[in-house]
Amino acid sequence: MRGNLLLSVCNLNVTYGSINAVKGVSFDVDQGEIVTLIGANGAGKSSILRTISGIIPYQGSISYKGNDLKQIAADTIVDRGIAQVPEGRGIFGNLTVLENLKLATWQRKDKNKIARDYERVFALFPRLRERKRQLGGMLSGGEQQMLAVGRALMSDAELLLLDEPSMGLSPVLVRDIFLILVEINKAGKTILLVEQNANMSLHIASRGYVLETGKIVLTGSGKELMGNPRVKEAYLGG
Amino acid sequence: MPLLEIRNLTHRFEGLCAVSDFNFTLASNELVGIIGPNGAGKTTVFNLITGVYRATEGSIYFTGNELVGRTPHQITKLGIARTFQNIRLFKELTVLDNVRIARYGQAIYSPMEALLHIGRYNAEEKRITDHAMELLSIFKLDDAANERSKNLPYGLQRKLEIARALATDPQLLLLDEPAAGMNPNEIKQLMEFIGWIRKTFQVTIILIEHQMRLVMGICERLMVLDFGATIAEGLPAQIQNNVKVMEAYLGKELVK
Amino acid sequence: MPKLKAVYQTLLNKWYAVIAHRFFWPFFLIAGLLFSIAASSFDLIDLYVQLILIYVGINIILTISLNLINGYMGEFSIGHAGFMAIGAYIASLLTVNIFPPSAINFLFPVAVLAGGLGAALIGLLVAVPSFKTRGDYLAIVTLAFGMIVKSGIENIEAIGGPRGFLGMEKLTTLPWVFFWTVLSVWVIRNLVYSNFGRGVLSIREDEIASDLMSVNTRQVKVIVFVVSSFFAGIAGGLFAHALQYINPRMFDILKSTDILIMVYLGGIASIAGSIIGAVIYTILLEVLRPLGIWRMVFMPLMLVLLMIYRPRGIMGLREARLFVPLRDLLAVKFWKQKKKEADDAPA
Amino acid sequence: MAYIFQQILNALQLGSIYALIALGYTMVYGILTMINFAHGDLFMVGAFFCFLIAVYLKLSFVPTLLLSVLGVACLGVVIERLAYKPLRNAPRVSAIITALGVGLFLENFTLALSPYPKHIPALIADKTWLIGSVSISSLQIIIIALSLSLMLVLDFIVQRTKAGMAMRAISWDKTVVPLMGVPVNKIISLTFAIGTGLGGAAGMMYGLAYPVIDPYMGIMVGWKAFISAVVGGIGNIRGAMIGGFILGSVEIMVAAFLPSTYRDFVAFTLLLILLIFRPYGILGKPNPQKV
Repeated sequence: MRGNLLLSVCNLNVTYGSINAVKGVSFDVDQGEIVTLIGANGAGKSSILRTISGIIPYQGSISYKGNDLKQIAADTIVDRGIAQVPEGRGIFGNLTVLENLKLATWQRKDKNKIARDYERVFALFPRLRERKRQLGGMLSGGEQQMLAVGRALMSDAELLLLDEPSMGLSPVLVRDIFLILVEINKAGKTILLVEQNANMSLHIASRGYVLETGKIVLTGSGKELMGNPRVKEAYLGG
Repeated sequence: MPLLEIRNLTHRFEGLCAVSDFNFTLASNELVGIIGPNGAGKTTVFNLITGVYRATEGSIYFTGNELVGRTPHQITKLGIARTFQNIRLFKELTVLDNVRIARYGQAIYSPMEALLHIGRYNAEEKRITDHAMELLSIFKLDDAANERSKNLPYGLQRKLEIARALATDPQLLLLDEPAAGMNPNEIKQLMEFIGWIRKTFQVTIILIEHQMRLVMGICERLMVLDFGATIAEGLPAQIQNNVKVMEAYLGKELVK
Repeated sequence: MPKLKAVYQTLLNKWYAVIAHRFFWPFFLIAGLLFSIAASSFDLIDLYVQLILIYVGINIILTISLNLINGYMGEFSIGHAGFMAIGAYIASLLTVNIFPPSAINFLFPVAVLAGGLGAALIGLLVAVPSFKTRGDYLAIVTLAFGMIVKSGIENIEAIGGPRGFLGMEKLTTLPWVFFWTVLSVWVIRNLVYSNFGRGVLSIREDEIASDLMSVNTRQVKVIVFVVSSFFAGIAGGLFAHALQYINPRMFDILKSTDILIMVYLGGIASIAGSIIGAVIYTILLEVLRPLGIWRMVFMPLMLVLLMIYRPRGIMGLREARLFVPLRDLLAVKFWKQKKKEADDAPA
Repeated sequence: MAYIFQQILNALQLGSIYALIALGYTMVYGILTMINFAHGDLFMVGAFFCFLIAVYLKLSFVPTLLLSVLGVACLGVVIERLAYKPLRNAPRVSAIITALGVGLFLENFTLALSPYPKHIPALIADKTWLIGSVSISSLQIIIIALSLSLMLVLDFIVQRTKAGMAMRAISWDKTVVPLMGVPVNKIISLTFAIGTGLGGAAGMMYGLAYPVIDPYMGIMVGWKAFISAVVGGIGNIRGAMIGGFILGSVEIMVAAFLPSTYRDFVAFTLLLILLIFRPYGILGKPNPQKV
């Protein structure tokens, strides 16, 4: 039983110079799902997220809630309801934690709801409240990842794109972040998660796609993929 | 005499202790891993050994020579080479030139001979180029010799970086997270590759990694760093069952 | 159509073969030298054209020497005219006040050389700050250096101060310019294709990695600054004896800007690019002279357009095969041959 | 003693003009890490706008100032859109060379239109007060006060406003900024408008203080202001102010006690020495190289 279609990517192609990074990828995300794209380094995962956020050019079509995103500028895509947590977190090290969060509310006008969202983010990540006057650059890797997720929540998007949230974090922190992602999902956000850490992401995902050298080679529910021998061999360490 | 001996090594950045009281002895032909969570000071140790940073306290002896106070190129010439966590090739230069640059310390001719292309220039250049091509062909990179290194695929760039390090004729090779960005399958291949390098080039290797799978598989001995201090050392099997290490990796609450 | 393509391919291959043998280099040089001697002694070409050719040569020397710092080493020096000024004043002082007038023709190369050496010595001083700073800060050091040289000269009355210095004979002739230009191109090309030259390139790409790969970065920087300022000084000496009058304003920031433009127009890290840049810029300035002041309005516009459509200049980071030593050009081919011979040899 | 006070006042006047131009350099550099070498020439254009407005429209001081600043700001934005924006992802030097080209273009275009130096009419009734034996003119007060207040406003904009926050974010990593919903191009245009507008204001101040203006006046002043920005620590607003005042004081003091031809020589030598000992400027911090 599938829910409402939220995001639909159709026959996506991305090229950098002569390199074809994404070759005819199609997938979709339904409202309320956690969908994961897994694959090795250079498989084209990050490129896909960047096209959705409108920061790199592509061929093919991406539609969100039935509207084509092609002609829409990157900074207004956020307003439509898609927020991205970029690879490497993308924290502004020269802004305070509070400013980092505030920046994400750039397009928003609803003052009361913004105030409530700050509280929600701080409730989710008490560490951020403690450090809200500190510069982003002074945070540890785990705190930065929390801030990056918190920031995406501040833009009040319905769909969160996460680019390798586990990168460079110790196992305990990875587990914390993934638990929080589940919590956020339960609170109503749809999540598209790109990961190398297939173990964790397939665990929480309702569906997954496996990317290899720019193509989708496998798809299925999180459980199915975890049981798939090919996935086991390549991503879960045999 | 040990190949490398580090005594009471301490390094502070603006008051922050990145490495504190680090002691380490390495014999020839060992393969030792340094592991630890992010920000534990592993790369700093490499930077101190290779002279990128100057240690605040302590000393490093390599084949009897004190390294603290020497510049990176002097240390490289003594026989230590390294790779980088995030690949640092000379991107716009050809694969061949990347390797030939690493022979800088081995070439013997004067600036004047270089300016006029006279004297020892020709013979030395031939020697350098032949050596570089030889090395590239061992790594099966010789067909790409004229390619700009930025155009190589990721895996080959990692390989080239190791070839470039070996071109300096090291006795000691420092590998900084060679498995970064690799999937389990590729890591398996990398493990074989490292073993092969060790045999073929007769080098001693120190390896930084936080992929347990890799270090447990090939290292003979492990050091575990956390917050700049050594919290454990020993055989891989011992480390695996060490409570302190579990804590550092998995968090205190989880272990208890 | 395919036939035409095949013909083109054979012609191209022939041309590569010709370049590979390089037997015509000496002919080319001798012919050039003979032509320049003949042109200047028998007035084969117009004096005005001769003067332009002289400027072309001087600008090639300036461009190629600045390219060593800005293109090959990837620094940004904006004080090149300062070195030129030092060479110009030293050489002029020697020919006007020191050397006996009777022997001036023979001693002229010595004067130019002395100017170059003087500039090289100062270049050594500028190399020192480059050990510590990079990028924009080093740019400022060179900028300040250029301004210090200019205002320094303005304050030395003995060499004319702001009024300038004159009395030089017209000793810069076409053959001399040809000689010095060829020498500078040859020497800098040699440097680039040597161990030290590869060190220079690696500093541009990644200085820390370069040091860790055993490159003595300080040594390399000193060589680069000394060689570069040496040739700027040579160009200064030639310039002074072509114009027969110099003043400090000739070597101000606008002159340095001119040289910068030639470097980036032709393309960074390229011998061929430097030559192309200097030739195009110098000749275009002359051709557009009838436009008067509007010439200086159009030239910068063209530069901006070039940068937008070709940010690395005409030949940026590429080299004409002509200037690449055979060993580098054919390294892979030589290697394969050698390997094959080794394989074929009876065990 | 009075002489020294008089010179200090002169130093403040010159220093505040350098500081205003240096602020423009630092703004653009701090946010885009691009050296806008055309900035000195925009300063010159500011002086010429002031001349045009004062002579042909016969406006008084305040409207002249506003119009000149607005005019230069618009020009700055247009230049950014046409010449610099296409090069945002190109090698940094290409942008620098483009800026040099734009500067040359502005100089020579102005020269082509106006071959002779121009004289700016006095827009302010020239009152002079005597305090002891130190004389202060109304113009001096206006220049110093205006510069200081513009600097404070700028500091406020960058540190306290939402747009300033976006500017700082762009300076850290401009690839992530659009993901926050921030329109990067608009913010960059705003940065250019403010930076070049300050240059325009400085041009007008300079033109009032030293009334003969010519198309090449921006070159030397521009480079000097750039050096001030670097001495203060480029990218740092307070540093630019400090650097401007240091350079102004050094120049005035040298001119006061040595033959005036030594001014540039001593000033640059001192700056060079300072840079050798503090390579990243007074308030600048070296970028720690990550290995």
